[in-house]
Amino acid sequence: MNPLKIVGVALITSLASTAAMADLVFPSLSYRTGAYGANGIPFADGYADYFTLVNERDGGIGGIPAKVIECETGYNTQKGVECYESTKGENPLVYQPLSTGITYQLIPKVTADGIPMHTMGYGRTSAKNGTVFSNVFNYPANYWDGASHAINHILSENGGDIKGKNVALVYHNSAYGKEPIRTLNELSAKHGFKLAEVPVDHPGQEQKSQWLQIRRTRPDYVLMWGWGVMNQVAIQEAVNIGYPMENFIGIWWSGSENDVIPAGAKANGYKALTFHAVGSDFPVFDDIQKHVVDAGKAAGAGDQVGTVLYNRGMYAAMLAVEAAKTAQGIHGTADINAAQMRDGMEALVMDAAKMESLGMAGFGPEFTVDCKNHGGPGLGAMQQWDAGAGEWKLISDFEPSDMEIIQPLIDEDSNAFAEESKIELQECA
Amino acid sequence: MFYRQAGDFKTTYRDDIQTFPLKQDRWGYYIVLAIAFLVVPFFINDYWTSAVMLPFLIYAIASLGLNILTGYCGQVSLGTGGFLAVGAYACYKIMTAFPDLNIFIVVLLSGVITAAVGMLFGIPSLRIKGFYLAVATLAAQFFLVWLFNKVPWFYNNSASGQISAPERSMFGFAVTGPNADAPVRYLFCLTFLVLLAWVARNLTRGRLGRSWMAIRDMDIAAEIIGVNPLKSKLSAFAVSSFFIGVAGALFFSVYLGAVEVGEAFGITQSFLVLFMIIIGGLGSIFGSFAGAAFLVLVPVLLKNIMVNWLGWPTDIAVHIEFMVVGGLIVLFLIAEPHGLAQLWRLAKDKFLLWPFPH
Amino acid sequence: MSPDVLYTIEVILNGLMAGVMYSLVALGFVLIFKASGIFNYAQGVMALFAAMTLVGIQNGQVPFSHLINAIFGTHIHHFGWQLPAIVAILLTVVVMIIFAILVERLVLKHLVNQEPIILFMATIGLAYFMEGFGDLMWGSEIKTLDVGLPQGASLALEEYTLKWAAEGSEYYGMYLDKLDMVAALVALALVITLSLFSQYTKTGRALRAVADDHQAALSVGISLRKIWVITWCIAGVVAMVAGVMWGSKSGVQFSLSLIALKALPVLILGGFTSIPGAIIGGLIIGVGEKLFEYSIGPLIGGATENWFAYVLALFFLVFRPQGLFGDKIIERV
Amino acid sequence: MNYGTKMASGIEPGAELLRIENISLSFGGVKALTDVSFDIQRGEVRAIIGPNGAGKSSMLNVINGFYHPQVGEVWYCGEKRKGIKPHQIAHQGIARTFQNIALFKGMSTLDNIMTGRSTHMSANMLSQAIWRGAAEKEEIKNRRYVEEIIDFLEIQSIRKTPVGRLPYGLQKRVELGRALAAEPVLLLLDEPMAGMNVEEKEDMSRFILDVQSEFGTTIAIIEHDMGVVMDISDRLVVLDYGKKIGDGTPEEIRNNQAVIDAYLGVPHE
Repeated sequence: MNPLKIVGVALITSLASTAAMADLVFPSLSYRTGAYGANGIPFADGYADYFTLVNERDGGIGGIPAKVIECETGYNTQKGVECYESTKGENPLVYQPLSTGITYQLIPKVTADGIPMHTMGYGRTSAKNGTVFSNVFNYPANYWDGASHAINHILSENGGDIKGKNVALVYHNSAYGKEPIRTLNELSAKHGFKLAEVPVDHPGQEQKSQWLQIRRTRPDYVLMWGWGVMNQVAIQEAVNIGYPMENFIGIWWSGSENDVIPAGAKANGYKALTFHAVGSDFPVFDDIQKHVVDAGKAAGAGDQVGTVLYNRGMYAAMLAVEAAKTAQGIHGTADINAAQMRDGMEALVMDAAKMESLGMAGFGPEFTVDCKNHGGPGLGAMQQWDAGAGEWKLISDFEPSDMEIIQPLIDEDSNAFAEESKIELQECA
Repeated sequence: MFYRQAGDFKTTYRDDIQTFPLKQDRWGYYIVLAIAFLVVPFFINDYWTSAVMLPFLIYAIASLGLNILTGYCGQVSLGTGGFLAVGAYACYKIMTAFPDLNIFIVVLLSGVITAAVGMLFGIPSLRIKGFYLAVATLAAQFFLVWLFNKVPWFYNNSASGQISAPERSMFGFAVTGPNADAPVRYLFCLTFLVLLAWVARNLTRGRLGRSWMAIRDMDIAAEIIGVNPLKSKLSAFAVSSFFIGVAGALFFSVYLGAVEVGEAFGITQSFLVLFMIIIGGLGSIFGSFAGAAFLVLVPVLLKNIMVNWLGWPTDIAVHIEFMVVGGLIVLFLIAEPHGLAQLWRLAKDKFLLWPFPH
Repeated sequence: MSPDVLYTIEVILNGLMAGVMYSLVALGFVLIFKASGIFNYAQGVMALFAAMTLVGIQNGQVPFSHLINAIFGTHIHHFGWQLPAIVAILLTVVVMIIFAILVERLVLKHLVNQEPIILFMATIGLAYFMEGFGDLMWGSEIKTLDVGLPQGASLALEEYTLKWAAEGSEYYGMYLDKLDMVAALVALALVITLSLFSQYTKTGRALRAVADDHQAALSVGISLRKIWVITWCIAGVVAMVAGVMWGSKSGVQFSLSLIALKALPVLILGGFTSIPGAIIGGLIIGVGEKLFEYSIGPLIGGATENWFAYVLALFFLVFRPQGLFGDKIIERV
Repeated sequence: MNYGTKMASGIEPGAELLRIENISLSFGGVKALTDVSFDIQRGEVRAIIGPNGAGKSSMLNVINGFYHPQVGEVWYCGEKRKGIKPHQIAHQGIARTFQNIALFKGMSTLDNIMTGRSTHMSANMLSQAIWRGAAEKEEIKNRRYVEEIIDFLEIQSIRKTPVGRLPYGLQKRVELGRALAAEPVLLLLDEPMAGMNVEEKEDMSRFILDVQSEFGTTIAIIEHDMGVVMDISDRLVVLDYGKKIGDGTPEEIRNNQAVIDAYLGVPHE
């Protein structure tokens, strides 16, 4: 112990700020710096801008203004915890940590604190099991869905028969990257393709060995679970070895403009999964332009609007707002708390009419969430890079994943977790 | 006026070699200890525990460990992150393999395992010195991280390679897991820190400590006057790794609750702890505390000032935080290369003489 | 030849190329270490900073625009010009020279005669500072760097080697990245220029004198401070070259600063004080890690490259503690 | 009593304590010592002299095991030495000082001298970690002995000063103290008076003779000041270009033609 600490304690106590209680608080654990900052910025901007739009255009959610508290995590779990602890006193409604590592960290904490967490397309896949993970939601799709979508796409390209085909998985050698392996193994047993695992260590600046290996073995398809610089280098290397881009499929975190642009024209045809639409051809973007960007209230420079990761951040915010509205409806009060928000998320219904009314017709899949299933039906689509036009194009509808394979895996993993952590299962009606 | 050396005579060698020879220092120490154990737990909340106190306590343990190796024995190590990981994964494996074992013992055992691993990676230090050794310890850093990421046994074959700490209690209070209360977690780590700081002090004031410092100051002369370099260096690696292993176990089980090796125990941790001991003061127990406090507090403080007070965008705040921390490091090195501990010592010397400067 | 042999050759060749890229970073370390005994951890961040500056100048980005906009509520981002690569490179060199002068004035001057570890820590502090400063100045999004370097497989080589494989076997020709080849040429040119510079110019000779013996150099009237500025300038330019090469590959972004970690094992292998050591060390590491990943990697789960170089260097050091070309350590009492 | 004293307990004063037999040592082709033989008797002051580069320091380094000669044998207490490390040799009761002061700069005078007691301390790591009890008792016991040395060398006032801050003469004295703390059987002094003025040299000579008479320590000394050497030593060995050119009492050496030539610089044929 030392006196310094005491002084510090005194100093910072005086600094801890308090938010106005009246607002609906949505913390944004963003990362605009560090090795993954380039990907974190557009997402955080989209997330913030949509709340700004709701405040400016609609006067808030059910009349109460939404407040976004940004906290920089730098994709670092320690800072993530600090952010969580520093914001949880402000009555936050839902956390969106945008990092699989931080998600794992927060799952026990949010459950203990009764705050819901939405991990959209990342995090712990088996959190889909709502009976075990009462406060964690991962709709509309998760990694295992993604793995299945990718294989489904390959199946459809090959008339349903991929026996003997070689598929390589290039993945970020971390919790995130390893997520799809188990599913892919099951799928390979079912469909008879061969899976080769090709790990790439953080940060992934140098992937020559991996791509020489791919060049040598010539897999029919390459799947990628990458993030940050790994994506750019992988796509560049794929271009370099002349790998057919249309057989190269990334997960939704490997499919932003950032990832393909450095590789130039030859990245044309690269595919990536997604669970929302691309581009800015939706009425909601006109509203954003009018109420947010032109009003000088955009979180970023405004030039990211319509890019993949911006759209994803905006989509996440939209889902949060809709869940809040649902919660307000259920509990008959506009001033909801975290527990009520959780109920709203659990009863969330995203149908075509609702999206239409938001100016986002067809922007995401239609889905519903219920007590048992916190992940929705797991619909996903395929997008493809058009280098000439410099934009992504959706090339499929939102299609289901192979739940026959995935559901047992989810049950197994979530039950193991429940056992290990002695979790009381949530009663579902 | 009351802080005086004069009149405080020592009549036995035992009095002369005690940790705080000055009566005032001794009382100060008891008071700080009493506040830390008896007062702070009643005021501490989740934010304070998770954002400030736990990182400070745990990094202080790690700093003590690295300071023994680098500050006292002169062996620069950049493998701290890897050894923290050994502590964390040892803790996880023991926790899950023996669910009934007391968590206190689990943490100690994690330290012992880390000590063994540390000694293994310390063997090259018998031939390699200086920067070459520093870079060589990076081999431990990268290899260990790779190993824990690659071998599923270490994370009990979980789908993603994340390890999560199950709930364990002591005296009926949950120490780990989501239901552990802030004061309990704080006190658990504090107990370890106080115990280990006491051990560090004892080890460094006796024969072992002198043999470490002798190796640091002039290894050849030390060997010629009878210090066994093999034993000294390896014991420094062992003790240091024990401390760091305990820190790693606490880091995982009490502080974060779930970790992923590459992310939580990367090279940045190695640098961070090295910074702490250099800013705090090499070869100083107090310095380890001061350095850890400084580097845990300054970023939190800066962030609070810039984001919460001034309302700046978070990314600008982080960029400026980097600049300020980097700038402060350079500034400190220029102003006082021997760290905060030396500044503290100078201040105390001034105070001892006050109000008569000569 | 059987394809397996050809594959092995291919791996070795690509390893050599990767090694050259490592050497480029290591070279900057060696230059500064030789002249001032400083282990400059900031070398990686310097490469990032130089590359960011290059892209920023080339695309006419307004420095600190983010900060300015945040403070004044303005919306400025670009000057609206697009400079030719060569002009941008020259301007970047000027920036790096200013940087070197500032480092000497503000940091090094005050740390003369400190222990190596203190100087080392100071450069880490410097690295932190520049990380924040660079991002603040140019923003932290990914920037595409294009100074007209070729990229992609060399098709000519691929076709030429196609017939080497035994009849009927599956082989697609030898693969070499054009960018890597350019990097190798640039590295070669750089090393030749540096050696000519240190052999035949007065400043170069002064540099060597300082590297040999600080005191002696001082006593014959060489200004140590001037020498330090010059070495940091050269290291800055080397960092820029490394930044351009690596940046062309992956875009300019934060991760570029982590290439310093790739250069460290090269340094211990080659010795901190030897330029040929940096080159040959780089080549050994490049070939070693690629071959290991190719042959042993699949057996133990791959992704071995992060640690292999360090473990190789460690084993090497146990037998030769001063590195491949380092000055022999003589112990005396 | 530690291992070293025990080992030498059977050697009477005047009997052979250490014998150097046909030692040859070279570094990569450069010969430092060639076929040197001599002995040191228990209780005597034995000087090793010779011009610069004669191999004197190399000789001491051979005796305390830092250099390993290519040819020849070292006998100590009647035992032939076989490939042991310098710190083991220290445990056999051989201590030394260095030509260029080799103190531990970051430590205080007291700690430096206490380090010299390493060979007398054996508390294990666990008891040191706990401190109260065995470790503390051992520390205090040894501290008492060290205080005696501090008194003997008259350096009480600098007890807690970091040695880096001491003037040269005092540093030399602390170094002597560190060597004495080991209670050595054989003490090797490498130019203990280099760079000292006459007064300091007198002090140092007095200390050396006191050590010999009070503790019965055998001393091997390298010294350039011929006046001092002839005064304090019982026997001398003279080396030149790594070869022994003279061996005997001060009187004999004074009359040895080869020695006189070497010192006057008569060219070698």
